Amino acid sequence: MNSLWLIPALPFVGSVVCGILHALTLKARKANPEAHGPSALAGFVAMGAIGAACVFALQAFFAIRGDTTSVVSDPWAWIPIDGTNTANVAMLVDRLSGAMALVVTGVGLLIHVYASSYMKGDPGYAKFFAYLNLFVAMMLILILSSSLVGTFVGWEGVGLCSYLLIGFWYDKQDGWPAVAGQKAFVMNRIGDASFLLGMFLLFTQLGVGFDYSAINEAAASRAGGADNGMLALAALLLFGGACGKSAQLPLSTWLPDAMAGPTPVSALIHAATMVTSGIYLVIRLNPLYAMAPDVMYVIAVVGALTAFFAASSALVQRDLKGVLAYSTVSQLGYMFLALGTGAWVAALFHVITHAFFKALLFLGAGSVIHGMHEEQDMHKMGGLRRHMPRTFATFIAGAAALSGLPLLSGFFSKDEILAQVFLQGGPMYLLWGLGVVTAMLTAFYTWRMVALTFFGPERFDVDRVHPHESPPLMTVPLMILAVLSVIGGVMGLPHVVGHLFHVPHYLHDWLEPVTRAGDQILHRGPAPHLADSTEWLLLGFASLIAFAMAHRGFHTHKHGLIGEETMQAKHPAAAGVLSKAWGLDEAYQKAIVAPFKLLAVFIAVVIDQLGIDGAVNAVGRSAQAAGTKLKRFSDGSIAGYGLWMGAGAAVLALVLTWMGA
Amino acid sequence: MADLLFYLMAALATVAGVGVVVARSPVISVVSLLASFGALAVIYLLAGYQFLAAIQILVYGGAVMVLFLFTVMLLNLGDPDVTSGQTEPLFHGSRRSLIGLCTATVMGAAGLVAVLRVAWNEMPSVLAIPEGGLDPLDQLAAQMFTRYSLPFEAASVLLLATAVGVLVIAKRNRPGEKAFPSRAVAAEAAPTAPAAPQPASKPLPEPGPEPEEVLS
Amino acid sequence: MSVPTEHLLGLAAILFAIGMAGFLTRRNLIVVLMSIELMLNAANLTLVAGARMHSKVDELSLAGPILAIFVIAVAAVEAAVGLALVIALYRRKQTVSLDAVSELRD
Amino acid sequence: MLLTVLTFLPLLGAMLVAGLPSRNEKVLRGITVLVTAIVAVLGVVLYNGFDGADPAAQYVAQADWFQLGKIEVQYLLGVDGLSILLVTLTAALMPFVAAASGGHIKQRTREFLVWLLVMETGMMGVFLSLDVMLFYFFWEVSLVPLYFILGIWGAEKRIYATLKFFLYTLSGSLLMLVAVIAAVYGAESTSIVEMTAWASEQPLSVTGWLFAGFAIAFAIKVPVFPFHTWLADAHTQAPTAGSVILAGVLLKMGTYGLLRFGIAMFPAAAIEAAPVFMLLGAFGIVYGAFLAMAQTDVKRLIACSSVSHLGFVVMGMFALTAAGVRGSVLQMVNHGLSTGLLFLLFGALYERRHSRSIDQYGGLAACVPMFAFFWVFSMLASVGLPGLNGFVGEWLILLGTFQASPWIAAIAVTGVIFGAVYLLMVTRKLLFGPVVHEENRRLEDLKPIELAVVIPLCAACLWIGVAPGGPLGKMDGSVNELIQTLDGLREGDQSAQLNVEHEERAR
Repeated sequence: MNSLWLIPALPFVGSVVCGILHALTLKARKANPEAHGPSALAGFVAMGAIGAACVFALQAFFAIRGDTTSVVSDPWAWIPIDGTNTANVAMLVDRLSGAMALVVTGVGLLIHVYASSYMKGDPGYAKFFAYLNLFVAMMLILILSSSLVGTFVGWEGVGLCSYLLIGFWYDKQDGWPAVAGQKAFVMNRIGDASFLLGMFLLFTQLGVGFDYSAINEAAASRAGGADNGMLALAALLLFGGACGKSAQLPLSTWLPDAMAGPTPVSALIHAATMVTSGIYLVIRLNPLYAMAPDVMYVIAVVGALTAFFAASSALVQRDLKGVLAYSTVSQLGYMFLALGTGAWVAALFHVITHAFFKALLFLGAGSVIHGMHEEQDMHKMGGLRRHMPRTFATFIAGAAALSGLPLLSGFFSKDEILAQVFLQGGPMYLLWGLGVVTAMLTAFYTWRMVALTFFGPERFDVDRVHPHESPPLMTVPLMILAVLSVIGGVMGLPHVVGHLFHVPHYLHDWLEPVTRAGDQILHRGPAPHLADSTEWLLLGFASLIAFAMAHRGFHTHKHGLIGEETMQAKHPAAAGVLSKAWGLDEAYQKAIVAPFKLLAVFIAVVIDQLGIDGAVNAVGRSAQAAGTKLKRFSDGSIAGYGLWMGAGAAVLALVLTWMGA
Repeated sequence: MADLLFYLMAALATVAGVGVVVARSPVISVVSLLASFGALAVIYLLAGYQFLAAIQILVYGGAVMVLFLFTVMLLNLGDPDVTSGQTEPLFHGSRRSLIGLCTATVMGAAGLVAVLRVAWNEMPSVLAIPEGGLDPLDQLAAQMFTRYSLPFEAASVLLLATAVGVLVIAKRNRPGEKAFPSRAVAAEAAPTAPAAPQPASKPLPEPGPEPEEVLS
Repeated sequence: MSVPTEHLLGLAAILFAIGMAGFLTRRNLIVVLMSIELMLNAANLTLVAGARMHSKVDELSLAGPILAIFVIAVAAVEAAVGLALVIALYRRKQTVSLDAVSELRD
Repeated sequence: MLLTVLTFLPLLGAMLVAGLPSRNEKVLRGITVLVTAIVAVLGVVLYNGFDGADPAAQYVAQADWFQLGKIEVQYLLGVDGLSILLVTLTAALMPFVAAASGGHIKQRTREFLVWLLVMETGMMGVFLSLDVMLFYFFWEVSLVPLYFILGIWGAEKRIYATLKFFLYTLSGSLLMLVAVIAAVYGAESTSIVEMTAWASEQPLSVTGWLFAGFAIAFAIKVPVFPFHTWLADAHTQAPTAGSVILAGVLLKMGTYGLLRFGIAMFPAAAIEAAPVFMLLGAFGIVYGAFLAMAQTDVKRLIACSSVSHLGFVVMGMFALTAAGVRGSVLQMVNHGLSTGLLFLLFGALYERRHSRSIDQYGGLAACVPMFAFFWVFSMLASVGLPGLNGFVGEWLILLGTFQASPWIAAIAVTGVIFGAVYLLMVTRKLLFGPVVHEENRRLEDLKPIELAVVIPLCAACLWIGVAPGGPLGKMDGSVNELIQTLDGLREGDQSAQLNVEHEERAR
């Protein structure tokens, strides 16, 4: 199955071609600043590359149904480590990576189509698609690699593309996007450093190389052993990497800033694909994590806290994309909460549904921003449903899914997570409570966003801004994603619902070969589920709070800004804290960035220049000073020279006489 | 008798040496030096080194001393007071002179101690002087032109170089003429040379005898 | 002559010390040169004393006198060059004092 | 014979350039490029013909040189797994340096080219010598050309920088000379192989001192913290070609020396000293990164990044594991390529704007897109992005260090973060944001000649990053042999210790 290599290779080639097209465009533009050159081709090249990759991914997907659960390509012996070990990279499509690859290429294709229209007219059109294709290639390498090393390649590769794409409009807004890109890269690098250490620890502890299958097998074989602290540490370090990539606390602050990039980028990278790679990694190594219950607990707590922290921050954002960014962080928190309780399937389920509805929301937001002439502030929108009906309709579908309104995809996936947490009992009830509160906040801020954007009075300058519906190339992907967001839930119906219609939990069955080992360690068998009555109760409860909070959020804001202003007037302190996202970013600036800068200057000036270099120069100067002193002996007077020569000779004579020579 | 003569000559050489060092007028120094050289020549003769004694008289007493005397006279240094109109101190500053004196004393003492510490008794101190002296000319010449031919040639080259070098150094600078081949020195000398009045109106003789003839 | 070798050497040491004292204390360049000649003569005397000591009747030691002859030649050279320098110095500075010569500095 | 040609062809070229009557700079430079290009081709031939599995020296050229008492000093050249990559790097880098020098060397071109060629001979000799006297000879020879290149064609504070560089490295060299003399008289041979054999029989009290003598000399050259301050000045003041050679090859002489004379010749002492050097390396990584963060002078910043990167090399080497040593040798090449590229690119910018200050730039990506592309590419290679060369070396080094000491690896891994911080920062300030200075708008993008220099080097970065198996395979034999020696010593230690414990228990 060496055609598997084609899946990442095609977008990569597409990227190179787009890059060349960009170079040609620049050349053409040098002669004539208005020329477009061949850049228009880039969109087609990029879409073609992704489309072809999607086809190959589908082919691989169909190859792993039934008894064959995975196909692997020939390995590429990448880095020979020493005489015996080599870091190999191979392409592996199994039930997990196959599903992820479909999401990446499928959603990726839709976003490419959307972007081909959205980015029209941008001077960096071809460059944009070069980056975007490169991103997809790297993401596919991340997902499809059969080893940690290969994943790390993709891991850093997507970080790079994220950096490039966030900073795509580097000269706008006084260079802010470039700063945001840098921040994203550095934050990711903190995670990557942790990832590296985890990888090395696994290598030295298990001694089976870097292949997932070997690592999982070796880890599973150590299950129940006493001394697994080091493996747990490795798991924790790898989770540190996941935190960076998936914007979990404490490395969460880069994602909201990442919205400085073009909207399709936010949809593709910062909602649907890259940020979920942390979840992917944990599912991929589920036996390892299953062996480390303490680490799982940490993951659950981090996930729940992040979910709550981000959802609360989303409540008061004015920037349309800002709300979506915090929402994304929050939803990722849900996924980690699921992972922390061993609900691998629920996590992946939420990854997929989230990819659909969050991509939809982002693209919808992009459509709105596009229609509003690059306006992102919701306070300057309102009443747009009349101007952009298709965008409005699809946005509603996405919002409904996000807020967990019953029967939509988000409802089922989120509910499965909460149910799994509830099932754990004990201290996990606390986390469940936090999850429920987060769900309420989610419903509230989602419908606040919808109300502020599409309802109420038009708060923009009608004479200057003429909102318009986006062209079909943008709305068609929205519709497809809307449909997926609505019906996406069928792949994982709760078993009580499934029983009614005699439908199994497709995703659960599909993923079973991947999660079997982890479940075996955790539960000594397949994962249990709640009693039917409890589950019905929870479903009902979830529906109720979703509806209630959605209603609250919508009605408070549908008449414009009055509702919001009164609320903020009532709780000014809370509003202030939340709008700054609990002040985390500022705290980092004050507690880490500023002291580090100071330390750097201190080291460079005081320690290095004055201290070390000062010592070096002092040696030089002391030699000079000694020379100045000794210079007096050679004052140029011959008599003096003679004197010293004579004295020297006399001393020598004395010594020789003394020695009896 | 010969021994007595030796001690006499030794005393003369020493006294004359001291005279060289302490004399106020360079002329007296020169004459003292001549006396010292002569005394040494006698000692050589007594010791049996006839040729050496002859050379000593010829080269030192003849050539070198005349050179010194000529220089002193040429520069009109016979009486130091006349030169500059005031008495210049003979010696360096007292500290430096003291150090110099101490150094010389230490040196001499060291030499004497060395002489005293070696057991000379076993060495023959009395030697019958043969017919041609202890440095018969035939043997000396044979050695000089065979075994020591290389130093001999080197010495002749040195003498030739000296002759040329002394010419260059002591030649009087005429205005507009470069004193030295070296650029840096000429640059420095050029402004001073014409400005400096030439007290010695008489042209100087070419210094240095033809020393080659001394050896042949 | 039956003077022991050590007396010859002692005389040489004394003469050398006197020459050195002159060399180190006098300011007049000509006298300094003369002092050097004195020291050279002292050295010649040691050579002679050594040669005499090592000579046997049938086997004369000639290295001493030969070296002494070379020394005399070199001393003549030295005197010639030294005096030429004195003359050159006098032309430029109107003095033969050692203190006037400090060009070696820098 | 090949090695002799490789070493002395540049010297012949230097004589040719020096003696040629033509005053046309283009002709002179053309000849220089031609000569270095021939050397480069020969270097590639050598690389291809080299058998990586064989630990012994290959292509040996031998002749008697002179006699030193009983000791026969030989003209002995050879290449093995530790040196092959550096030889190839030196050969490959020089034509580009020579070609790129046209932009910034406007005066006394002939002299410059002569020194450049002499330098190549010196560097080749250092990497190829298998006789310690010959090594020392070439070591000092390579010092002189840089002295002139720095002192004549450097920037405003060049005299200070030159003097500092020269005295600093020379004092190290003299220390080495003492060690060389001691070792030669002990071993009664100047052949490195025979000296190694002699050293293996000496007690630690002897080899320890010799190791220290060599190690400090090389540590100054590398430079290892705290001997690094000459580097920043030298790099900052040097003309572009000087910086490139300094970063690309000259510093590698230090790391190569540490490996060849420190570790391979005195393995027992190296085992003892390893923790210190690993810590110094790790500390240098972090320290260099912090230094770089505070710089406002771009060349100085890159220089400080060199301190950080060479910390990796030293640390990996003294991990004394296969992965560490291999990564370290590869990283020498990587650093040469990526830092060399950064210097070349910034040199191109400096020619146009004559400022090293970071705030004189900004928003260049819009004005000079090709420059921006290659700068970002080189920067990423330097940061250690997977798929480019820097990653492979860093990863192997970190892995090797982790095997030896997880804590030190944990310190060093922060270098991965800080490296991203300062390199991204300088990139952002150079390339991104709005254009602040109007004169930057009219900047000319990379010229064809500059592209011809930059593209092959970038291709090399990519090649090593994607297929490091080739270059790493070349050092299999030598590194395995070295590691076996080290393992043998360590096992010997352990068994000796066990014996002692055994005896104590028996009592």
